[in-house]
Amino acid sequence: MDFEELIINMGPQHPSTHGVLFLQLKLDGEVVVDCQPHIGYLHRSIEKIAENRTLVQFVPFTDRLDYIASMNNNVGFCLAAEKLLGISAPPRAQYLRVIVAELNRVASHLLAIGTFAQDLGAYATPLFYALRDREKVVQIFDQLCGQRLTYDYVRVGGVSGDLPPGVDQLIRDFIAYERRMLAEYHDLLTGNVIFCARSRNIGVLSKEAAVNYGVTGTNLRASGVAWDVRKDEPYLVYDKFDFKVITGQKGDSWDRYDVRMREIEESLKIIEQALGGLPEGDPVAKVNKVFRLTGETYMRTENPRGELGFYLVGDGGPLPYRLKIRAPSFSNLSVLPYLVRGLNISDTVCVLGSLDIVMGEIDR
Amino acid sequence: MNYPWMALLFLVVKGVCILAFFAVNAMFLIWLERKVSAKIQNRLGPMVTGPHGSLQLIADTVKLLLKENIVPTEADRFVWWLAPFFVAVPTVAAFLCIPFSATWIVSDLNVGILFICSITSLCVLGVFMAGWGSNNKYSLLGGMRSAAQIISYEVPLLLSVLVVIMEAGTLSMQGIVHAQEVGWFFLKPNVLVAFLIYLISATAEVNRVPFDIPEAESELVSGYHTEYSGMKFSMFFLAEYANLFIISAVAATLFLGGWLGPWRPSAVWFLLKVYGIIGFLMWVRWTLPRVRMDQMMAFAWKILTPVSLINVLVTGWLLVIKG
Amino acid sequence: MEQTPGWVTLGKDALKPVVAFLKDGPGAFISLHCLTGVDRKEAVEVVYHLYSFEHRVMLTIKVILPNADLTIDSITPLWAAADWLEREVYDLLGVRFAGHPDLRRILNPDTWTDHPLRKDFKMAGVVPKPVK
Amino acid sequence: MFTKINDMVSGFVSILKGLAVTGKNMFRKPVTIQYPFEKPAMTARFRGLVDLYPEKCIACSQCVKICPTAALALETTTNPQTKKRAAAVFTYNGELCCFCGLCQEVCPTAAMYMNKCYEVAYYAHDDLTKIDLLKADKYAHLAPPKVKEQKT
Repeated sequence: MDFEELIINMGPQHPSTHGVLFLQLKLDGEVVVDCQPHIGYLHRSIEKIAENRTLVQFVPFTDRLDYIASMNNNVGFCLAAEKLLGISAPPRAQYLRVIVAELNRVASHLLAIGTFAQDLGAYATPLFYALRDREKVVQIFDQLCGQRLTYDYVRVGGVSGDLPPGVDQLIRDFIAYERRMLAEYHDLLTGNVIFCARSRNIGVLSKEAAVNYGVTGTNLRASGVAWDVRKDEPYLVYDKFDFKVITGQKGDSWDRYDVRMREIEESLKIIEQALGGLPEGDPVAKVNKVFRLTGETYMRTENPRGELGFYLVGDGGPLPYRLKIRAPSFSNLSVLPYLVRGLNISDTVCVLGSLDIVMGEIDR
Repeated sequence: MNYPWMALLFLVVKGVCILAFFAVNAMFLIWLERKVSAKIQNRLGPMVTGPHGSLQLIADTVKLLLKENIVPTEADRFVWWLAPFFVAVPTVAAFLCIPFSATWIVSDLNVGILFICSITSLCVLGVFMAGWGSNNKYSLLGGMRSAAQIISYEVPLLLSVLVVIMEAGTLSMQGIVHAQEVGWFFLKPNVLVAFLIYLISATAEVNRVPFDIPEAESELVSGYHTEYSGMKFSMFFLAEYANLFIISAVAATLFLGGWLGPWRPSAVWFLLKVYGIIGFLMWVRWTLPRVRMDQMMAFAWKILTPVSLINVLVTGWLLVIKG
Repeated sequence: MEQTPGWVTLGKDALKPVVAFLKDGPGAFISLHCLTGVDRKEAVEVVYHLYSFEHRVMLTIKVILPNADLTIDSITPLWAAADWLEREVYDLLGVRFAGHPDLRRILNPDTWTDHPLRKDFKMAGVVPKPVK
Repeated sequence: MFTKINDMVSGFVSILKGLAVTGKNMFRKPVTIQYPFEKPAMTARFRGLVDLYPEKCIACSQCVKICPTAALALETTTNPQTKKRAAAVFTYNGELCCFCGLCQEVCPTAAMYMNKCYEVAYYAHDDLTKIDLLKADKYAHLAPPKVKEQKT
């Protein structure tokens, strides 16, 4: 008998490739022999665009990198710019940035959990619950900056607007609400026998491999490396808050899910503390300032998906000479072929979902 | 009076009734599923066409009927065209032996339950034909998964049905219902176990979550019916919901006393039980994730089959003791 | 903790042995955090950001490649993370990494011929005027 | 999947727990609305289409300079008597706009603002790419959205 490997083209249009990812799977029966990701379907050359925009003009483009966590991108870019310019935002703006970044982390993790469950075949229900809860965050952002997805809220040297009246109460309500809802997620997914059977011991990423592949963020922590930029290289005012760095034990898909679940709780804690200690002052930054960029800097921040780095080079003019965006999903995705070799199609989808990638950031 | 003529006329009327029920029931179930899922997910569901979207099913049907029938160029035409019929026809045929009430049954075969079990198993042939004929890798994987799944779950399914047959001492559907006049079967512990096994394996048999592996949207796009559109797709769709009705109806008849109830009309009792089971299966569908292929096979062969074998043994032993 | 303010410039032949030492030596720079390139018109800088979890230090290494010879040793054998990052630098800046197992374009289509992040790349379409 | 009896039992219980969660949610109020018939109120800071009070505009072209996507184009005329500049042609390309709100922030006279229109639909491509900001009724055909009252 003659056996032949089956090559299956998963994507760019496929229900569970999280955007326009194209995976070329070589199958032996249903077992993946080789996996070749092809990326670039969403390439907009944002790094080139950055060379033709001033810092203020570029902030809206950072929204379009990791569109699930726009606030974190805003914060990361503005911090990189401020580091290069040697300025810092007023304290109130720093606190507001922490609040919005953590709120967006909660929203992003919720969506990651929802889509992961969807990839495991839980028909849309966890995803809808996640979207329902994320909607509350989105509505807070809508009041805060007037948009629901591409916020453009954080500015170089501050933020675009102060907290409108009533919004701090909305955030407090959300924290209380989300804590109640997390218990439901735990009941629905965390202990569920099918969910565990599908995700435990699937796609185990060892500590060494995770570091070697440049995996960062929740995926790295799930592998057992207690590394969080917020804790270990604090930026903004993260050193003033009390929170834990969550780690997993094995680095399997379930651990990656679990780390996200527990990080939501930590983020809620941070938001609560930041709201409590919000200093007075004017956080709003003028937008029509012209900055001269000289020298170069590298700034990384902890995004929901991993470490987002901006390598900003100036040549004395108002435009960046070069901007490299070190996208966390890019490195996180590059580990996929290593993880899925030997698993079957269902597990491939599970591993991909647990890595939580966003194509807007990978392709840039 | 020409009796053979009358008999033929009756047969035609019954056939038309069954076909009408087949279609209307499937449409109702689709609407119900959409509403149940919406409720569970804190959504509204279909609301626009008719009160609470109750006419949505008609709009959907018209849409499906008017859709273009796209045939993939590389498809195995003959197999591809035949597949939907292989799925739909056995499903309609299975309705023949379902007792809606003491008198409402098209044909009370004396091997009724055997007939239903065997004719619904034919569906797998259609599913595999669809998977093969589409000449699509996703469909092929879906078809192969389906074949493996249905064949393995047939065993615990039949073994759990066997328990009821032993208790009732008959294969006729009406006979089984009458045997429950003294007490519904699921009240007996051994039959309760059989009931659970039946529900699990029947869910697998009709490819519903958590055993919807052949369709597995997040993996195989749509599985075996990826390439189907229009009327052909709707035949798969109708058959899916008709199958759901059949397994629930069989469960209601075998374990929950069929049309038996405290007062008349008995068909209402039957439908109440059936839609209750369907509602429960929908609830399960919108809650649980999907199991993996190998896990599912292991579950069938390592857990369900041994347990149902032991159950059959225990039932036989109990019957011998009772004499 | 402050990240390193400056950088180290290495010759292109020295790069691979030096980073291999940095990785396995007492510095324990086990993480290749970022790998990128900057087009300096007459030359291309390849920039490596190495990180040591043990010492909490980020080290920036630069290798300056003249336009005439844009080749450098690949460090993919040392870090799997370098695989895609080197492909990206090749795709966007045209630097060739000798010894890379699979040096293909990663973001642009395979049929693309130019390297978009080079300063002499001709852009089509709308480019707003920079602020004076 | 199941190795021991107590695994089986706890697995069964976990499934029941999940069913309880979805069952509970079945009786919650839906969070969605029947969109085209029922519309959400826009927040006070909502950034819809770019709009202009022509009488306030001093044609300083700051908005044109700051726009990251070059969606605005302004041609000015100078009044020979008063030496005041005024906008002669002011077009807005709704297709390029990324709704970042920089133009309204940069405007010194608050002439430029973003209205609350979010249902942007045009029959002709040019209608969207060449919106004349100086015309008073430029968005007349778009439904005016509701605006949420700001709590004080």
